[in-house]
Amino acid sequence: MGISMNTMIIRAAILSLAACSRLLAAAPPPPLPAERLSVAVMPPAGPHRVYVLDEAFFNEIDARVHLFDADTYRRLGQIDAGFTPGFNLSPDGKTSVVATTYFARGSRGTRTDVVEFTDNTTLKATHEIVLPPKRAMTQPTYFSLGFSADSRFLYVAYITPAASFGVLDPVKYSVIDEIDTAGCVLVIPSGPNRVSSICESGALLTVTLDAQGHEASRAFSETFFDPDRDPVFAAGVPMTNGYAFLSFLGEVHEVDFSGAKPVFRSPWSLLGAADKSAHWRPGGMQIGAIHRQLNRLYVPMHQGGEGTHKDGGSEIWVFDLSTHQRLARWPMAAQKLSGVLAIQVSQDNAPLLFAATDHDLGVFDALTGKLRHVEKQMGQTPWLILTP
Amino acid sequence: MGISMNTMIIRAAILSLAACSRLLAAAPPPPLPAERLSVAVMPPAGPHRVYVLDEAFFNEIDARVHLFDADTYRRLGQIDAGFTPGFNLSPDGKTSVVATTYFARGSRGTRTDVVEFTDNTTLKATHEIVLPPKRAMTQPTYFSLGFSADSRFLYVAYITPAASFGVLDPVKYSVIDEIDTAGCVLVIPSGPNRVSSICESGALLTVTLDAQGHEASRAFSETFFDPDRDPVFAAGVPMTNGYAFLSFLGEVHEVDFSGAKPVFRSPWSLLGAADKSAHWRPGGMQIGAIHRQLNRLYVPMHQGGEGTHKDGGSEIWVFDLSTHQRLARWPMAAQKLSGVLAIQVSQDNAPLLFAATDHDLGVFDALTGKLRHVEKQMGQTPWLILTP
Amino acid sequence: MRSIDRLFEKSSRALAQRTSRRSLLGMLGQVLTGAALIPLLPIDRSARAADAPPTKPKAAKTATDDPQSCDYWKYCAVDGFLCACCGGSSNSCPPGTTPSPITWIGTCHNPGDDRDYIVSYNDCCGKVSCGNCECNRNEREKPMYRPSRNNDLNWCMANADSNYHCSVSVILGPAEK
Amino acid sequence: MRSIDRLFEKSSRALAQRTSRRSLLGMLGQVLTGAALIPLLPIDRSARAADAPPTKPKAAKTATDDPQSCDYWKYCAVDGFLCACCGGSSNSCPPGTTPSPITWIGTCHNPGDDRDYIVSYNDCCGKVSCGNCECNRNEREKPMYRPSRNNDLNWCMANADSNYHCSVSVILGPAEK
Repeated sequence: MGISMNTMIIRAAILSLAACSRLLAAAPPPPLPAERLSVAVMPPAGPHRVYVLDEAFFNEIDARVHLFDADTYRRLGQIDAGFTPGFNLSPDGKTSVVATTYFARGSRGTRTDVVEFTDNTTLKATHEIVLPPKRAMTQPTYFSLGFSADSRFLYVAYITPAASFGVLDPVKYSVIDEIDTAGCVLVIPSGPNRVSSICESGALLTVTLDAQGHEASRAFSETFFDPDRDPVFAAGVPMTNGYAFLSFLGEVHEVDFSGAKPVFRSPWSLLGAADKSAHWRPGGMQIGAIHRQLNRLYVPMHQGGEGTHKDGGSEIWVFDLSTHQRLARWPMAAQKLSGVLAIQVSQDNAPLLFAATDHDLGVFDALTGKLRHVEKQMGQTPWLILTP
Repeated sequence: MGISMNTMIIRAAILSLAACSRLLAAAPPPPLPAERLSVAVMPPAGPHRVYVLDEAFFNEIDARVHLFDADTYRRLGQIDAGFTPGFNLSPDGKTSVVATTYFARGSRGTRTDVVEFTDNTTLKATHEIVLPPKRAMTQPTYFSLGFSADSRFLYVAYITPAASFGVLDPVKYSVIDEIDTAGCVLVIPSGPNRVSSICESGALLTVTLDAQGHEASRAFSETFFDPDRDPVFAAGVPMTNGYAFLSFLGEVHEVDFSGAKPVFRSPWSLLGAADKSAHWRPGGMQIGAIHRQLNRLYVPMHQGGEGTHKDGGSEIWVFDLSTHQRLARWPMAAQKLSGVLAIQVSQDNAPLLFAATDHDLGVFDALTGKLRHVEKQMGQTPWLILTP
Repeated sequence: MRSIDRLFEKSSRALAQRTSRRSLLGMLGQVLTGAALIPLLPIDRSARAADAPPTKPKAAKTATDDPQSCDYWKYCAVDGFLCACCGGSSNSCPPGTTPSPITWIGTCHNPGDDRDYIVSYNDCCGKVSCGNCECNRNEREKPMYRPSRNNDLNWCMANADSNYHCSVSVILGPAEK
Repeated sequence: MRSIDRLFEKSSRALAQRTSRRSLLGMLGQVLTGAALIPLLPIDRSARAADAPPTKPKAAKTATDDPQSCDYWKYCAVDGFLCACCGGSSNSCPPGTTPSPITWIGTCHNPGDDRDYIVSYNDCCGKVSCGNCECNRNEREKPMYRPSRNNDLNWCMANADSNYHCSVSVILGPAEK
């Protein structure tokens, strides 16, 4: 049938020849020219390109990352992500890394944990590193896997439920070592050779690596939050020199990771007295975003009680990180958007704010809160948004 | 952390001991007893159990079969089905077979085509047969794979696009042979050792196998329909001793496969003159169902022109196969159901009619057309319904 | 690690079960009465709902006795698909799936008898997402650094076939008042 | 088989391209004019829609010039996801995917110049379903036993990575009147 099919094509081509020559005589309008089948080329990366991870919870072996251009409102392409993936970008933004798991028979059979590297200029998978079957299978955050500041090492979180992490070589594409974290979880890279993990006690464990990527030393910090009274979301918000950890009750714990040991700034609250009595809280999956140059924090906020920490934000609140003053509240209902589950902001001088709801992606002017665009059905469950 | 977790559980258990003993003294109402975690047992198979294949087109590597009990309106369980699967039941109804494809990296990497056997009394996958990477990747019909009448052989359709089929041994779980079909497609099993395929010309090729499952002889039938003027749907409707093939324009071609050669009854039309001028047509994915004892044919019908043969039925029409009279037409709008894409009927004396729409499954009394139940979100794209 | 988990988990569950059997032997009749009474207390429950403290609007409002509803009291920290909608029940996995030997723990309030219960949430594993009756409740749920109280982790992680299908909630016993 | 397909397919496509280049050289200006005119003919198109034979209600009603719309005239037998909504265009695959070397063929009517065109539908392969802009049109589409006119087959079947991602529609040339 391959033949019959191709006969068709040839016949078509010959007909078109005939048709064209007749038309050359008969004059306008001439037929549309034949087209060439090609593969689209990625446009140059800009500050308004976002990577939206669709965890596809209802078809969980089929997670994917959608690349979206918030200037043209076009989808640029897709990176497949398998089952309960971790996702991150290289410091230079040129490479996407997906940590995921495949089963030889879809949901059954031999399990393969792997980190896959994709060239963001071609969206082709270029390399992979096969892991021991220990990868942390959980909601995606920045801390599922991440590069060292100099891109020399790549770290991936393991939970079996014993907690540890893998040190990978993203140049030789090999596994260097596994380092036990004494029950502390996730990987928070800092500097060229430090990895911190969050402990059940509310402290941080920081492991320092030697030049080969093996453990050189480790140190526990004091506890910087109370996991019983007011736990912080495990998903930290990247800021200059570190991460801000928001608590269920709206306390902001800024941690400076630029030194050998994490330094904890004195916590402050997102909430005034009136906000507290109205039961405002942060909530969602990706619960904050910071524009480093403007030094502004964006948080999806909702009204609710204990147990509502995954509820989407009915409003986005904007704070000045230096003064801790709230600069704005942007209600989502006014924009006909449901609760905001994930939030991100571009780092350029004309910053855009990205807010993912159940399925859609809202694009806002991050300075004014003006809604620019709503991309419908951005994903089945879009739970993590990254920008270069 | 495993420890801390288990400490929890033990503490809980001890507390419950204490609590219970206190309550023994303090009297009613006593606390609810502790529960035991178990695995549910499948109820005995009845005539109203249906197997609904969700092709999951939007997450196509994650197709699955939902087992649904149309008496209790409960889901009974799930059989995973991979990518563009074929699906069928053994003649005794005890075994489900899925023909599917897996890739080592989700959508990439080593391709494995396989037939998986599931015990319908446990819903556990029990065996598999790995195939050459030639499986027909297409919409599911009865003719993607099927057993010989005596269950001695299992046949699976190949398209690469060269057409052939595999002869499998469902007892030894091995591949016996591959048989070229000269461009004719799909597998229509008949008797203990015959397989027919549909040819581009409108004829059937019937291959007869020897006792070992290798080709003994082959014969082409005359053409029984005109693929240019009025093609038949490739999905035949099972009837006593054969299949009824409906054409795009509503002709019914009944083919008797009980003898060595297929016998073609004289075609008849679903449409009267008025129906024709009103452009009524059959359409959908699974375009008919026959109750063998009642000798009744159920067809989803819609109004439309050329190119609408996959449009769902706005009505279900019921025909007497012996008189060719239309017995009833059941409008779906009245039931607030969208176009019917797949249809099936149970074979018992209190028959139920099953009609799948975009996502939902309607359950009707097959004698009166009375709507019994609508199972919402039966699947993402439920395109094939089987009954034992 | 995994074998230890299984050992601990089995023994603790066995303990809980002995408890339940004893109470059952002691007062089967009363348990049945109690159970039979629960459906007869809608006013009682709605009243309690009205009185609910403002910091817990969900807990009371959503408490019901339907195992196929996310509002079922026992599901107060389930984040996933309800096995009761997938061929299982509130405490049994669907046919063909395998329960996770490891688990997370919650405390839920039963408005029927006004008691708090310790429940064990287990995932059922080895088939792709059930996709039916998604339920996302997080009462007393804690982030991943406190795994025994976390429902984001795939608790099928230690199963041979570690794909997540659905979640159950199993009563271990009443919580200390 | 596959290599033969590729050979035939390439040569025929090359032929079509020579054709088009020639006509382009001959009347580039007019082509541009013609193209520019198309958007200025809504009345013309709607009129044609009214005149459409009752057996083809869809063909005219749905014809538009938006490559991200299923109603785009070139998509008259697409059953799948539009690559133009997935990072590609009406005739280019999204970055990182691979076009299928084998194809199915359709004939679509372009209301812009009132011509029928032979188009080649190719699938783009090697990533999971795009899932965006699902389009299901079947004008002149035929069942699987006529594969060269069938859109149910996964035309990525012969690709190394044969997972279906999305579909494109490529003009081969005008059809015989």
